[in-house]
Amino acid sequence: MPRFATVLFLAGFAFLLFSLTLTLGFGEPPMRAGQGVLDQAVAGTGAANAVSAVLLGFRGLDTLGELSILFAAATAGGLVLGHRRPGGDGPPAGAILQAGTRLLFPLMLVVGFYIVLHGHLTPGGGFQGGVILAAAFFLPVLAGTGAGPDHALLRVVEGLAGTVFILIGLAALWTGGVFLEPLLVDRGALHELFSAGTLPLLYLAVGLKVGAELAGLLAHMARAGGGEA
Amino acid sequence: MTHLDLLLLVALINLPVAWWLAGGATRRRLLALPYGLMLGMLLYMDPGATWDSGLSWVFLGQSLSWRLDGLGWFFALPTIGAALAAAAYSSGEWGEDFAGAGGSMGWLQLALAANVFAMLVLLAAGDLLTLFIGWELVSWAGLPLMVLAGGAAVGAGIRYITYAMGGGMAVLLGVVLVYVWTGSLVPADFMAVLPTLASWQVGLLVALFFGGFGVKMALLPFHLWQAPAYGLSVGPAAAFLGAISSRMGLFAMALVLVKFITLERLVDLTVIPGLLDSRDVLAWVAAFTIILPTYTALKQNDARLLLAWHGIGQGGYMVLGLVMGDAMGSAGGLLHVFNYATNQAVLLLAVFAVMHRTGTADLNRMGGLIVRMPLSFLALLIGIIGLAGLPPMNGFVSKWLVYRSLVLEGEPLLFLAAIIGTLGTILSVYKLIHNIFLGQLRVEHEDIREAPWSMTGPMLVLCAVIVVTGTMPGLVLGVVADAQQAIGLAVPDYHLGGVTSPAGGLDMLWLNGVIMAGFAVGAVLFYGFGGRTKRVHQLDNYAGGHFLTADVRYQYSDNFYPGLMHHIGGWYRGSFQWLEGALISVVDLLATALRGFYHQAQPAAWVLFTITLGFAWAVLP
Amino acid sequence: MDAYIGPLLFLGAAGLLAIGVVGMLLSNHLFRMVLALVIAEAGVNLMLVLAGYRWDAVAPILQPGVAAQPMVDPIPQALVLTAIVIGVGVQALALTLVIRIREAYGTLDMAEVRARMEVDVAAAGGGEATGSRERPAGGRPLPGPGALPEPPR
Amino acid sequence: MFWLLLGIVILMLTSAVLVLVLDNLLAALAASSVVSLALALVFVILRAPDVAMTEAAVGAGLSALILVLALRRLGLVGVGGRRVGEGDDA
Amino acid sequence: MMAYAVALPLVAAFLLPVLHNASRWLGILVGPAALVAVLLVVFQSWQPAVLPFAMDLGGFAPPWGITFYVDALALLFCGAVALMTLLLWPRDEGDGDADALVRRRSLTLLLAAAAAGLALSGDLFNIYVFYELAAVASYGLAAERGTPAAYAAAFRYLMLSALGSVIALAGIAIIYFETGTLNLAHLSLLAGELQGPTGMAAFLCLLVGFGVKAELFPVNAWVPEVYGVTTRRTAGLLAGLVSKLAVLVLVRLLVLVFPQEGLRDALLLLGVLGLIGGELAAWKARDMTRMLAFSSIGQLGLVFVAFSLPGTAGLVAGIVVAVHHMVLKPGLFLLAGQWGGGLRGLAGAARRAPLAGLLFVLFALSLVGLPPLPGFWAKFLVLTGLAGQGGGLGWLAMVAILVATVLEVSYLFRLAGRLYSRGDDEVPAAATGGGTVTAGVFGALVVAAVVFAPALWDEVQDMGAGAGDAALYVRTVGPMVPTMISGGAP
Repeated sequence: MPRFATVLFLAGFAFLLFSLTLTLGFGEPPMRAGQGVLDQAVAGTGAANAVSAVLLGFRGLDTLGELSILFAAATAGGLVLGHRRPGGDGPPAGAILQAGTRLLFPLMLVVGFYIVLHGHLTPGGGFQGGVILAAAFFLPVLAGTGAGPDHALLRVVEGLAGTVFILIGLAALWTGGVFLEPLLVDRGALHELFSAGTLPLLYLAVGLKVGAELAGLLAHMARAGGGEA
Repeated sequence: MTHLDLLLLVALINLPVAWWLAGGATRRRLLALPYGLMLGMLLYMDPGATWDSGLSWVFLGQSLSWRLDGLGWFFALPTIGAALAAAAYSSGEWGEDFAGAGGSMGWLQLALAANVFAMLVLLAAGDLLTLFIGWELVSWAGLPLMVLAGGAAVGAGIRYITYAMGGGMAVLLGVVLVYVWTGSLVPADFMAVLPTLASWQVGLLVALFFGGFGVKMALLPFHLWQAPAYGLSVGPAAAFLGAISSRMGLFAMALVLVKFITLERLVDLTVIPGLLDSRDVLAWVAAFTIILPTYTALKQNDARLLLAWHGIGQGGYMVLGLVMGDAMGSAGGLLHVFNYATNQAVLLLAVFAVMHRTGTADLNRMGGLIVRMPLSFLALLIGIIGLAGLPPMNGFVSKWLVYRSLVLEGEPLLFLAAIIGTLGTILSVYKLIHNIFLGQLRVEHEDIREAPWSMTGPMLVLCAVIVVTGTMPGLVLGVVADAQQAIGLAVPDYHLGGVTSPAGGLDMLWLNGVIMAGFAVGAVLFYGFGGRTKRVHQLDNYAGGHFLTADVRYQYSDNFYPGLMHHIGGWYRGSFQWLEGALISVVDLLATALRGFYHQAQPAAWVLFTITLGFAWAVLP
Repeated sequence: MDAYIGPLLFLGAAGLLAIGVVGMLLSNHLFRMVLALVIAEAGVNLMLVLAGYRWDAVAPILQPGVAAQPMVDPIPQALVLTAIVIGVGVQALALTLVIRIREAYGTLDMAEVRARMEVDVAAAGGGEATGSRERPAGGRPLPGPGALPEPPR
Repeated sequence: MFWLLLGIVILMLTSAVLVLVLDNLLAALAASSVVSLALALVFVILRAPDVAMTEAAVGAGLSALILVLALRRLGLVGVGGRRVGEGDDA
Repeated sequence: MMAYAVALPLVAAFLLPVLHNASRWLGILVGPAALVAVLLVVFQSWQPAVLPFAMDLGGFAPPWGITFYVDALALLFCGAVALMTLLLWPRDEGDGDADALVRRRSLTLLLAAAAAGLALSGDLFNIYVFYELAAVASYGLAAERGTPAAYAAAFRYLMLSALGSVIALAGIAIIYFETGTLNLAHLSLLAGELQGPTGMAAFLCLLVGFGVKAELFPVNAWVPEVYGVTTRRTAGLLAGLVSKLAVLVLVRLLVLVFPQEGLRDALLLLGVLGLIGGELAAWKARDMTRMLAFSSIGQLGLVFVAFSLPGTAGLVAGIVVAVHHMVLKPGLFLLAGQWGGGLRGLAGAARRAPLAGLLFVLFALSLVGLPPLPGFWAKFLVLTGLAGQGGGLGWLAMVAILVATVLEVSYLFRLAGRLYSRGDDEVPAAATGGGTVTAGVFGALVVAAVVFAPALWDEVQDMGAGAGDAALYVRTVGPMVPTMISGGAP
């Protein structure tokens, strides 16, 4: 009976939501805030990618919050799974896989950092790059070649990266601006790597933090619990 | 620092002082002192005047102020008096035994002091908000006094506070409604607006206030809590509670219903056209409150509970007299507060004195104590005569005034109800005195001694008060007249011995003189002309020609008044108990259902249900 | 047919949301509940992106040497990026909890987990096992006639 | 354009339904990756390359990785993707 | 300056694991130090002359950037966040797991940062982000005990809350569709566009979504489960603090963007249901923790009822009720943590710990509303507001509040009677200490509220008037570019 009620209500919900969305104007957004952001993106942040400008400039606080959420999730995950020494888990990988891993690791590292650092110019940025960095560090675990990322190191990286993000924000405060204000926006030309002031620096912090966070989470997931449920 | 402030301050300082005094055996002897001081201060203040407090401030847009007028003064007198008696009672041997048995004298005295303070705050209320503050303080202050005894008293206390808060919430709603409808809680302001309110509004206010205050008065159907809550408490606490605590309800009723809303307005509110107005409803509630609890008292086998049940019934007389509203009726109702307080205090103190000595309050396990505890017997005798409303004690005066008013106002049915109640009172108090003091002494009570002076002293002083105010009711009627004036009622034509009225007055000086003369003649006849008495040992007696040995006890208390009980037994079906139980069951059922809600398999479904209903509500016109 | 693109995409978003919700509510399997949550989040993300779409615009990235054109609203896109990452965090946390529940209770069936949990919670509270209709500890707050001692006879 | 989108949406919704009904959890997981990839395609069409990239990397990649690891932890699939655990849906 | 209220706890949370490894004392001190610093910042900012003011984070004018709106109400809650977190700072449970302790402290700091963000933020999506941060941190804290039941309860809580978040995000999407902006002040100017059913639906989405954490009926079934399995400190933090901030967010939305009468009625109805439902369930509860959890649901219902009143009166009443509950409930939870156990085992507990017993009675009396205590004024304000508003729902709410009070008395003093009964059968676990002292601080706050009542009252009235003034909010955040208001894409 509750299942039936749930299905009934769900059908009602879907129908009402759909009919509600039909009254929304698709394709012609009011862009009350959006247009201004587009107009100011370059002048305000120096980033060619308006999405990056929004993420790190206009709505930098959201990004900080998001990093915090990842940090919270990783911390909570660590709290739940506990801190256990990794045992030997999984069968050892074959030589080819091990070799491939060694080859792939620097490659992924490079790609990851590239994506992170070009976030203000092209699609991509700290998150996407961070994911790749995490994968790179996590690769040895998958391949079963090693212990994977060092936990202590990860903690230091994630802690410092987050702090750096905030400190860059506070730096603006101390130099007379407001929290999270982009600095040194006018240095460097548009479309160049070294442009957009502190933005790439922020993205670097984001990328490192996301990478460390996710790698930690993945490692926890892979290791803790000991495999034997 | 006005006089009232000083009085309140002393009452407040008494809290730590009482706590400290209760701490040591020698210090305890001084426990009554603060109350004596307060009584002196009160007597110094003229009841005919209005005593303002210097304290007053504006908070939440409300002005809070305190002032003591004739009505408050009149209620303050028995309050402090009862506390004085209770403190004195507990200051000697009783207190030592209580402390020795693991009881906390400190808490007892602190709670007593807190009660007095709270009651004074209530009695000095200058507006509806301070009235409610005082009301709540009084309600809560009563709780520790009740639960001190532990055990079953805790259950009774929790039941009390649940009832009391129900009443308190009704009062709060009434206060809020007065504020919203009239824009003020200051009497002078809202009394100007009250006459313009619609009938339903006034009717609701009357219902809320009468119901709310009625809970404290234990008016039907809210009476179940009182007897165990008062009766099961420890001695001095029970005496104090029984004497005055629930009368705070009458004070508030007199203030709000009689003074603020006025009885004329009550008469205007028709409940059944041509037959019943709201004042009649109030009167009939009072009448039933007289009858039912009184006959419940008749059935009790615990002396404390018997008296406590009477307390409920006697409250009915007060309300009945008050809502009559004429000079005699209201004077009788208010006077009964004082008289009943003295009676009940004496009775409970005596019963607890007996209990102190015998260790039981069970009426079926005592008897014949008259020779062991003559002073307690005397106190109890005077108390029950007063409680039953017989001359020459003061209870007669107030009841006579109420009867007289009922007759004069043309309420024969109510008069009949009051008489029936008095009949039940007489029957049950006879049971009380008989089962405790008359009949055969039980073997285990062979070595009982009279209670110590610290306990009999307060009893005897109160007895003196009963006799004196019974003979010279004018002493109290003067104060009653001030109280009546304070709430805008007519004042009877009183003198030292009673009242005079065209329809027939009462002069207790004369009446008591005749009674005393009658007794004197009887005594002379008895002792002078052949009155033959022979003193025998209590265990050596005959009954109906049958010799009773010590093991066959002369006791017929187990089945007291069998004929009467046979006839009225059908009425004791406990329908109010059933009502209370049903209410609890309903709440229980709802609560169980709600617990079910919080124990469901998939709580997240409610997010979906809610938002879907919300969407439907928003989208569908 | 372009006029139907909007409704189609809305249908997709609402459909994903509804399917996700149905999975969260009707599945009894903890792991599948997490999967369903991911789908529901995807539906809402799609809805957010739709909020910024313009018919006549290009992606909000300035290309070197290309004249300025109308661009789609970048704000919803930034919001969605944030929401996606938040979703992953929540999802990972949920999975760690699932792992632990499986270890502790040896089951992934919601009904069973719940039953076990209720017993544990009640035990932690010091109460007895729930589910029965017994009275609350300490008796009813208002003692009935039986709770007060009958005056001794 | 409409027909393309129609196809993608149908694919997306079908996969989403499959996630719920497939017995094999690994297959369900794969279906959820398909949902993410289809969604990423929609994002590309909606001129949101950043979002599309993230959805692909996170939704189809990282999220799937986490889920697989969790499945492995739960003992529901072996290292090689073979199911070893007991039944799934109750 | 107020950015520190968010930034400092975040930095402390990020650095806590690192510093803990570096130096034990640094690890212990950094969290409290950050919170104390936040308190100082709040005190420093509390200058009536400059309040309210707005901060454009990142230096971008509204509506492009994110705005922090700092008024007395926001400052009050920021201060409360720091203070409560300090008082309820996770203690060493003595299980020797230093790593877990560091993580719990990190999560608590993140919770504090999120709560401060919720109080300050003037941007809808930013609120969502902080709400999610608070949610994720509280999932972790819900599972902190590490018992199987804790994991299960945390998972169920997560699912419920995540569904709520999804719904809330859908609401934000709808609002963005309609208005193209997220700034609350900007939305306030555009409130006319959200008058229709779409706007109502959007608000209901947000109500249900944020209502999960605000313990709104009927999306609060997680409450008894989670409070039953966490440490009492966390329960106090969630019940006392986090729920109020979710309410605050809803109130801001109601005041600024959704002034519709119907929505207030919806809030009132849900509040009444929560009030009665919570109190009834608490009446039937078998252990102290869950009794408090249900009672918390009931109190939050009262908070919703209070805030549903129109105008300044409603805000003032709501603030008083909310702050009152914020002080009481953690105190009660601490006492419950002290005593633990079911009702049966509590017999005589107060006799062994007299101070704790007195505190319990004080809290219970204030919760019930004994006149000089703040609980009475709170109830009085709500009741006068409801009576003034009238209407069938208003009367229903009044009766509900009064009945709920009687129920409250009944179960709280049933427990008190148990605490003071002569314990004979079993002796509960020894008092862990610490809890009583902290509860004593809360008790002192209650007493202080009585002593300083008139001054506090003036402050609260100003606070309510300021928070209820949508025009002031817009003026403070503004000036918006005119075209932004008339709007329309090119």
